[in-house]
Amino acid sequence: MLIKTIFSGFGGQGVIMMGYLLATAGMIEGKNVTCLPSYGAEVRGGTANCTVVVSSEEIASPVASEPEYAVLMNNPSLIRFQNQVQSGGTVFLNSSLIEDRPIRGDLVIYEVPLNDLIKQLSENRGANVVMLGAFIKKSGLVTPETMIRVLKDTFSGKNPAVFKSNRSALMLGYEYLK
Amino acid sequence: MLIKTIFSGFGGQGVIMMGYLLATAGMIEGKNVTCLPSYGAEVRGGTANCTVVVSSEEIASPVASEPEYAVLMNNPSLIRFQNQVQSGGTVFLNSSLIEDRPIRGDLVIYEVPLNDLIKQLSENRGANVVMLGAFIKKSGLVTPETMIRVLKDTFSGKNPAVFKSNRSALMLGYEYLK
Amino acid sequence: MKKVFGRPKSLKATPFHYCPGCGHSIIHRLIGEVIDEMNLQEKIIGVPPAGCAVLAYNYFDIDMGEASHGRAAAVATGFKRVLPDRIVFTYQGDGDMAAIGTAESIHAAARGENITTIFVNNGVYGMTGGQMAPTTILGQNTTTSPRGRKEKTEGFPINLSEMLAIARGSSYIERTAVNTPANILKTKKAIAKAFRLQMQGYGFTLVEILSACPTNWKMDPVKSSKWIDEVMTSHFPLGVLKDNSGDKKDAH
Amino acid sequence: MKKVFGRPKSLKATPFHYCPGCGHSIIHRLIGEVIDEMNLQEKIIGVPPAGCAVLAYNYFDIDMGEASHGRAAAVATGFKRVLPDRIVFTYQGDGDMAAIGTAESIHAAARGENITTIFVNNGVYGMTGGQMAPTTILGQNTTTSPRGRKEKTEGFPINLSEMLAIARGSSYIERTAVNTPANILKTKKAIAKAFRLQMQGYGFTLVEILSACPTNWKMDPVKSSKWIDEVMTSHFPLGVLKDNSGDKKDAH
Amino acid sequence: MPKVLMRGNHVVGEAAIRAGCRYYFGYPITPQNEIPEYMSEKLPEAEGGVFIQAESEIASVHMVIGASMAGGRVMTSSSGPGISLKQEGISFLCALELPAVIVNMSRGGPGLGNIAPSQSDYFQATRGGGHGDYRTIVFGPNSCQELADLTYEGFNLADKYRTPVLVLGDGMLGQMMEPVELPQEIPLKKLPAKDWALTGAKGRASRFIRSLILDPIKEEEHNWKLMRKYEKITREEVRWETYFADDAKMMVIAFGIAARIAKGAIKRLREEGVKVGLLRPITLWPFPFKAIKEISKKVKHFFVFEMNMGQMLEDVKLGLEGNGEVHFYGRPGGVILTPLEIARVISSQYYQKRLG
Amino acid sequence: MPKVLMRGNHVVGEAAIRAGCRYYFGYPITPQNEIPEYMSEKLPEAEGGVFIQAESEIASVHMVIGASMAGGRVMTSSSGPGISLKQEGISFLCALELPAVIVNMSRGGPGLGNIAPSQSDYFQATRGGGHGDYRTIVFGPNSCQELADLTYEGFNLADKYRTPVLVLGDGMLGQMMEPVELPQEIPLKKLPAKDWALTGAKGRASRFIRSLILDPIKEEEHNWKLMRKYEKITREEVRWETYFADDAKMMVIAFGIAARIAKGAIKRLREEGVKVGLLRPITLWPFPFKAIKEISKKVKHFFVFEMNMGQMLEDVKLGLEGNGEVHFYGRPGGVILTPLEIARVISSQYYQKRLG
Amino acid sequence: MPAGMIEIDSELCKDCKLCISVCPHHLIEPFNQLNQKGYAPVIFTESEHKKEDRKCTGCALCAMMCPEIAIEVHRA
Amino acid sequence: MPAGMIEIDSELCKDCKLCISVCPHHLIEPFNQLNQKGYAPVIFTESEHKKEDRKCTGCALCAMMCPEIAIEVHRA
Ligand SMILES: Cc1ncc(C[n+]2csc(CCOP(=O)(O)OP(=O)(O)O)c2C)c(N)n1
Ligand SMILES: Cc1ncc(C[n+]2csc(CCOP(=O)(O)OP(=O)(O)O)c2C)c(N)n1
Ligand code: SF4
Ligand code: SF4
Ligand code: SF4
Ligand code: SF4
Repeated sequence: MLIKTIFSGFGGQGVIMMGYLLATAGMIEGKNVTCLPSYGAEVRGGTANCTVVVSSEEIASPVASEPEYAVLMNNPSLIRFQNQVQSGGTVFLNSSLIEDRPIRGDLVIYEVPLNDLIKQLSENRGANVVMLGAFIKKSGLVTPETMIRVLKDTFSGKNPAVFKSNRSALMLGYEYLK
Repeated sequence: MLIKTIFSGFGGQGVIMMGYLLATAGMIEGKNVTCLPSYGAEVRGGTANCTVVVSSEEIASPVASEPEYAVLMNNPSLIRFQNQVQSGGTVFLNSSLIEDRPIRGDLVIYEVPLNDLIKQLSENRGANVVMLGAFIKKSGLVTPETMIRVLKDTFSGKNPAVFKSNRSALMLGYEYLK
Repeated sequence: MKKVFGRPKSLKATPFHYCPGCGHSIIHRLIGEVIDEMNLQEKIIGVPPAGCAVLAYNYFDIDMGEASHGRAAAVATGFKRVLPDRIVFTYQGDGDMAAIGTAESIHAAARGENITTIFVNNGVYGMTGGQMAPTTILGQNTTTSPRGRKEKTEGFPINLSEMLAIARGSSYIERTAVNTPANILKTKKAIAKAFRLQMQGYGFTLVEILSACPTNWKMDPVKSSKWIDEVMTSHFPLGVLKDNSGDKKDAH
Repeated sequence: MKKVFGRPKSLKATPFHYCPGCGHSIIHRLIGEVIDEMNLQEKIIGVPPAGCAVLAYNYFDIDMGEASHGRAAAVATGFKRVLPDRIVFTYQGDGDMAAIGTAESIHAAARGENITTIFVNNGVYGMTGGQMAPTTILGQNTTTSPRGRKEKTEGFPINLSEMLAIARGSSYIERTAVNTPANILKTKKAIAKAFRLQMQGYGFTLVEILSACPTNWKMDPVKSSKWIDEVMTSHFPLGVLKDNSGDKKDAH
Repeated sequence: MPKVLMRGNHVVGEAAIRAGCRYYFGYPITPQNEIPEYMSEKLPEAEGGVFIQAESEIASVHMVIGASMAGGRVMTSSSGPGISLKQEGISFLCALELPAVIVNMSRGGPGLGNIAPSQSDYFQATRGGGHGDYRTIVFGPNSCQELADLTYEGFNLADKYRTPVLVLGDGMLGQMMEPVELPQEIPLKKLPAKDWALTGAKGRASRFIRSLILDPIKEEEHNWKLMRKYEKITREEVRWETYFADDAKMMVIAFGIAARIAKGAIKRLREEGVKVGLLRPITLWPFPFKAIKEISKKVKHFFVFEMNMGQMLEDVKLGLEGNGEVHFYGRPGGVILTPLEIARVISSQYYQKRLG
Repeated sequence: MPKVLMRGNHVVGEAAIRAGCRYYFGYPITPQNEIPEYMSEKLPEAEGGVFIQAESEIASVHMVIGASMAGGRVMTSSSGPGISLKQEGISFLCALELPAVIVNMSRGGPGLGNIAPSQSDYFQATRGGGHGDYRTIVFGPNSCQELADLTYEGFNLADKYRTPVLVLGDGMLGQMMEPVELPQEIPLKKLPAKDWALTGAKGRASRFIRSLILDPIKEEEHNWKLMRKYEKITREEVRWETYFADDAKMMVIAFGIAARIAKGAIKRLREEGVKVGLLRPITLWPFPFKAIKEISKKVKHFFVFEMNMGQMLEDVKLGLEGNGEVHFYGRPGGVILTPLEIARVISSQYYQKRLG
Repeated sequence: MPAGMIEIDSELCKDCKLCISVCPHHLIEPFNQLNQKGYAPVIFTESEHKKEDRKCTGCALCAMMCPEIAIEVHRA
Repeated sequence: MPAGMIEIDSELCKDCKLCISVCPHHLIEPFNQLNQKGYAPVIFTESEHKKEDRKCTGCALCAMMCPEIAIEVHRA
């Protein structure tokens, strides 16, 4: 098993964090993982993206030329990555920001209206974690329990409330997609 | 035929000029020549020296490890080079400044009291050219005619008088050694 | 109605890649306007730096030759000595100019090299992601002064323009800003003056421009503009630092 | 009778390789005297340059670590940061300090690096055979300004110490000379003061010393000493350029 | 030790600190900025730790020289152009026999190039881009774990041999995150004593460290001394790994990130029965010439894959001494191939040579 | 043209001026100071000539970049440490495809070393000490006459290929005087036009010269373009000479001043009937691999003599591909051997191998 | 005071709001529709107004401040 | 004024004559015998004088000026 996922969006949308959380969860579940954020000039003015590979074996390349999954947070990301996803792959769209839809017919598409969803959260933020919840639900790459543990390790150092709101965000996304 | 000569003395004694003049004369007479001045830190505070090779064939190395001739203008030069001269080689000593004599018995030695000799010149200088005169007389490496031509080419640009006094100096040395 | 403000013709149509509110964009436009107004498009050569403005040749519709990081003044010297009747300018960030390029900057000024430097001081290394610059002020947080710059550990910021003013070969040095319309106008005048003095053979000219980097300052552009007024100018006071041209008033 | 003047014990017995009348020799002795008098031999580290003084470790009986040409201030920074309670000084010529080492010098001062620089200004590149230095004065002949230095072609000389005085991290900068007994005494006091301020943690200190290079000036030593007074000091005026220690008078 | 998910550049920083490195001098350049950033965050928290963002790469490498002479464990890092600027300093480090660790997270070149991963600084690293006869130990890690282990080990080797050690990574290694088991922290007290360091001549004769040796005969002796050291390193410190080498009919030789991608390709190919193996030099200098020679007794077909125009290729050829055929495939400029593409290129060679 | 007796460094300067070089930027360092000194004397007398003693080697090489972009024939020179400092700039010159001539009168190293002649910058010169995949044409002259001819030719090749040309001399060549026939002066008007130069966008579209190519695919294309140029140079510009090669049973391979000394040795040996010959690479890059390969069909015993610890040796081995035995004899650090000593070493090898 | 008007190129605008901060008459406002690059360009509130009703003087302060040269200013 | 005297190490002296130029009593003079290095060291004219006859004050100006540390100064 070797699964590649690409997360992509604007600089501020937290896509690197999504990658980090997924890769950490994979690591905790005993898998091989790599997480490769885009960097440098690539970032400025364009999309930021982050590639996560989760695998039961050694990972040759952290680059996802043909990812199984794409999590796309804005329109430019859709334009850039829709043709790279593997045939039969799955695309998660932030439908609050992305109006277009992939032109290819061979993809599974999940739409997640993040802007609407985060209104249900106390702080009106955490769209990336909501999306991550939706993603792990459908990809099954890691369990929600592991992800909650990762959220706890990552966020409760600062402030337990931050962890809690992230957990709520995760579960919101997890439960949104049926 | 391949003849190596080393000129050595204090910085101000004009040894590089002696080498340059000899090499140029050799060149004019159609021989292969090289002239290698000592340089850089070697010069400061110590002796300056200059190696001339005159040869009928291509010259492999401009360095004179075992010169046939040594023209020594001061005591440190004698100390440094007396053991390098080839067995049977010839040493020209500025006897006005050098009190010691080579300890080796296999060298031909010519003593030239430069300080005394230059008193015979109008300007009291040009000791190096005096020595050069003595040197070409005994080495026979180039003819005095060629050397006079070289002196002319080298010095008359500036001032014809300079050439003339150099010619006198050359001939003084040339005639001093019988 | 008449168009009274638009894109200068010495700028290409390419949109800038700079971040929202970035001072580089404003400064590019000002240089473009001056080139247009002084009719220099066919006789000016620009030397862009390594820094956020590394792609400046994508915007300026003039001849431009890249310098490696910090060496713009040396590259410009090469240009100017071959083409003494062209106008040659460097465009440099504070890291480029006042850190790695310190020696080249100071010696171009000392030589009185007849070139103009546009010195964009935004107090950080923009291109590489907001590290400390030689001009980062005390207390300022950057990615390599995460506890705020302190004199004991990170040392003091450097006022390079003041040093360059001491160099006998520099003829005109002014510090301006592009945070308000009034300052922007002054900046434009200063650039024009520097080019003019170069044409007249005055030697080294420089305009240091305090410029916002909202991204790495982690402030929005409007707040960044205020910060320049309220904080940055007290460390880097605006004004003419040197003027050998005899027309001090003319600057603005 | 009592010996009242002799070789300082922090100098080895090795005779200097410097040319007759060279200022380096005098400056070496003065540093040695100060080390003796302040009892620093066991806690001082020197950084010699590439320059005529490259062999300084043959003379000083203290720990010394070589720097490549121009980088003494950086090397000294490395030393000082590892050994903050030792006294660290660089010994640099004008080419080393003010040409290739400009950036390192300026930034050590800007950082307020707690080191001392002995800056030997002899207006030429001694070691390499008398080429033009950044401090060669206008009109002066050197092997690379054979027609005399002219501002139009070779550019102006540079007053680096004045620039360093602007750096906020420098605490004490004085220019002296070693051409007369009185100036020699002042130089010694200045060196002692710089070391003392370093021990007190004042940051960057520097003594610029006008020093004869009879060989490359093509003057005899006595004439060279006069030339320093008559010509060189009018371009490089002697005196304290900066003193943050609050005891200005104490310098002399 | 539990694993942590860390970015390669951070791994370098953390491994250095655990190895007792307390002095870092550097200058920003992408794609290695996270190293100075990490050090600026962590070093001031470590006992005696000093971080300086120098005014340039040249200043940083010379600060390294000073700190190393003073006896500190010290590091600098950069990429491409910045490493070029350090070449004079590296030549000095070698001549002065000073330990230090230098990291190059290399990028696309020549010139300003780009910030994508590339392997085109191999010549510079292994031949020494500076002047004079010298060598530096060069590690070519291919994972974040190796970045940790080799950086850490680098400090030990540097001290052991009094010579600089270069870690040659690339933009991808520096940026990617992987689970890493961090090495044990060395207490400062346990660091090897340096009886040659310059610390002020207290209770001992004064001493100096210099590389100026005016007399050619003495300079020659110094050079031979260095040479003997390099020969010792060549005998004792060569590292490489093989993968499916036993029955291979064709061997891929690749280092760093390229080797890792090639490994993926080989795994695929093995599944298809293609008998191809991998030799991965871990020390790029000293290069595993002997291992290659050994293999060339059995295998005659070699495939070299580099993310450059063919640099390690020369070492492979030197190792083979004509004893085998080498096919080269290179992608310069920061292009990263996929295991699939590499697999295609290998198998086409494999079948052309009628090995399958 | 009558011959003149000139010092190698002056020969370089004069040949450059005759080749139309009007811009020199440099920084003093022994043993090449006579080059800047000569240029400071002569350039201001030549039409449009500019001499600048820059503040550093780095500034000089970047002034070269500017002047070259502006279309000038331009030169810089230095030695060892100074050449190390120019490596970033040389990488840029290659990436930007700019012509220039760079002279290295090399000295003993590494570090400050000494000012005696040495050949230990061979790797740096031929592999490129800077970052990225690039090559420079490298000449290895062995006499003042060749210094003149190759410096002169260097400007032409630099312009022809838009690439920097390195002249790798040494302290002895720079300092020694020999009779030289100087090349013909090229009138400035006859210099090749440069339709790519940046001169102000008058009467044409504006243009720019840059090496930043962020897209790896485009950077790769640029690299392949450079590679094609390097391959063309490799095909068309290799130069070497042989000496007593026809019936040789053993071939010496040496370059520059070492080759010259070896020649002297060979002459002696030939007189004694020892059948030894010489192959002297004149271009060190491109290296005469083919010539060596050709010779290795007949001769199986090779002797490499370098004034370093064995650098060109690698190229010789690459050329031989195992096809012959190589004996190396090196003297690093600035030691100059005599023809006699070399003759002894060669003949001992010769008889050990039972060739005589 | 001559009447003026501005045109904002919404594809160039990066929503930095510097123009808003300098317009003496507050005639520029944020708007929440994204452009191709993902920014929400600001709008000129008087673009539909009749000439007589405009408060815009064409002073060009906004344009002078705009980093993106997204504003063209027209004046009678 | 206490009587002084100096000793000049003739092997160290490089004949720069700086000491001569500063001695207020002109007690140092050139001499034409070369030392090992080829320099003609200067001499102290009062070295043979009796203590009472010396004009040397031991002021050490000469030594202070001497680059070679060739002069040792003694004072009563
Ligand atoms: C030799 C070298 N060192 C470092 C870099 C990386 N680098 C590129 S731009 C830059 C600094 C940018 O800061 P600044 O000059 O202030 O310009 P800004 O981006 O802020 O406009 C650095 C360090 C480089 N390209 N080359
Ligand atoms: C990188 C480098 N460039 C150049 C040199 C050659 N070099 C040695 S010392 C020196 C300058 C000496 O002049 P200065 O610093 O004024 O000291 P001085 O010899 O006059 O005391 C130069 C250029 C070098 N050693 N290294
Ligand atoms: S990082 Fe800063 S300087 Fe660079 S484009 Fe963005 S705002 Fe401008
Ligand atoms: S060359 Fe000048 S600085 Fe150097 S030792 Fe001689 S006099 Fe002193
Ligand atoms: S001590 Fe004073 S008086 Fe005596 S010789 Fe020296 S300078 Fe003259
Ligand atoms: S000052 Fe010293 S070196 Fe100079 S002449 Fe006097 S004793 Fe000799």
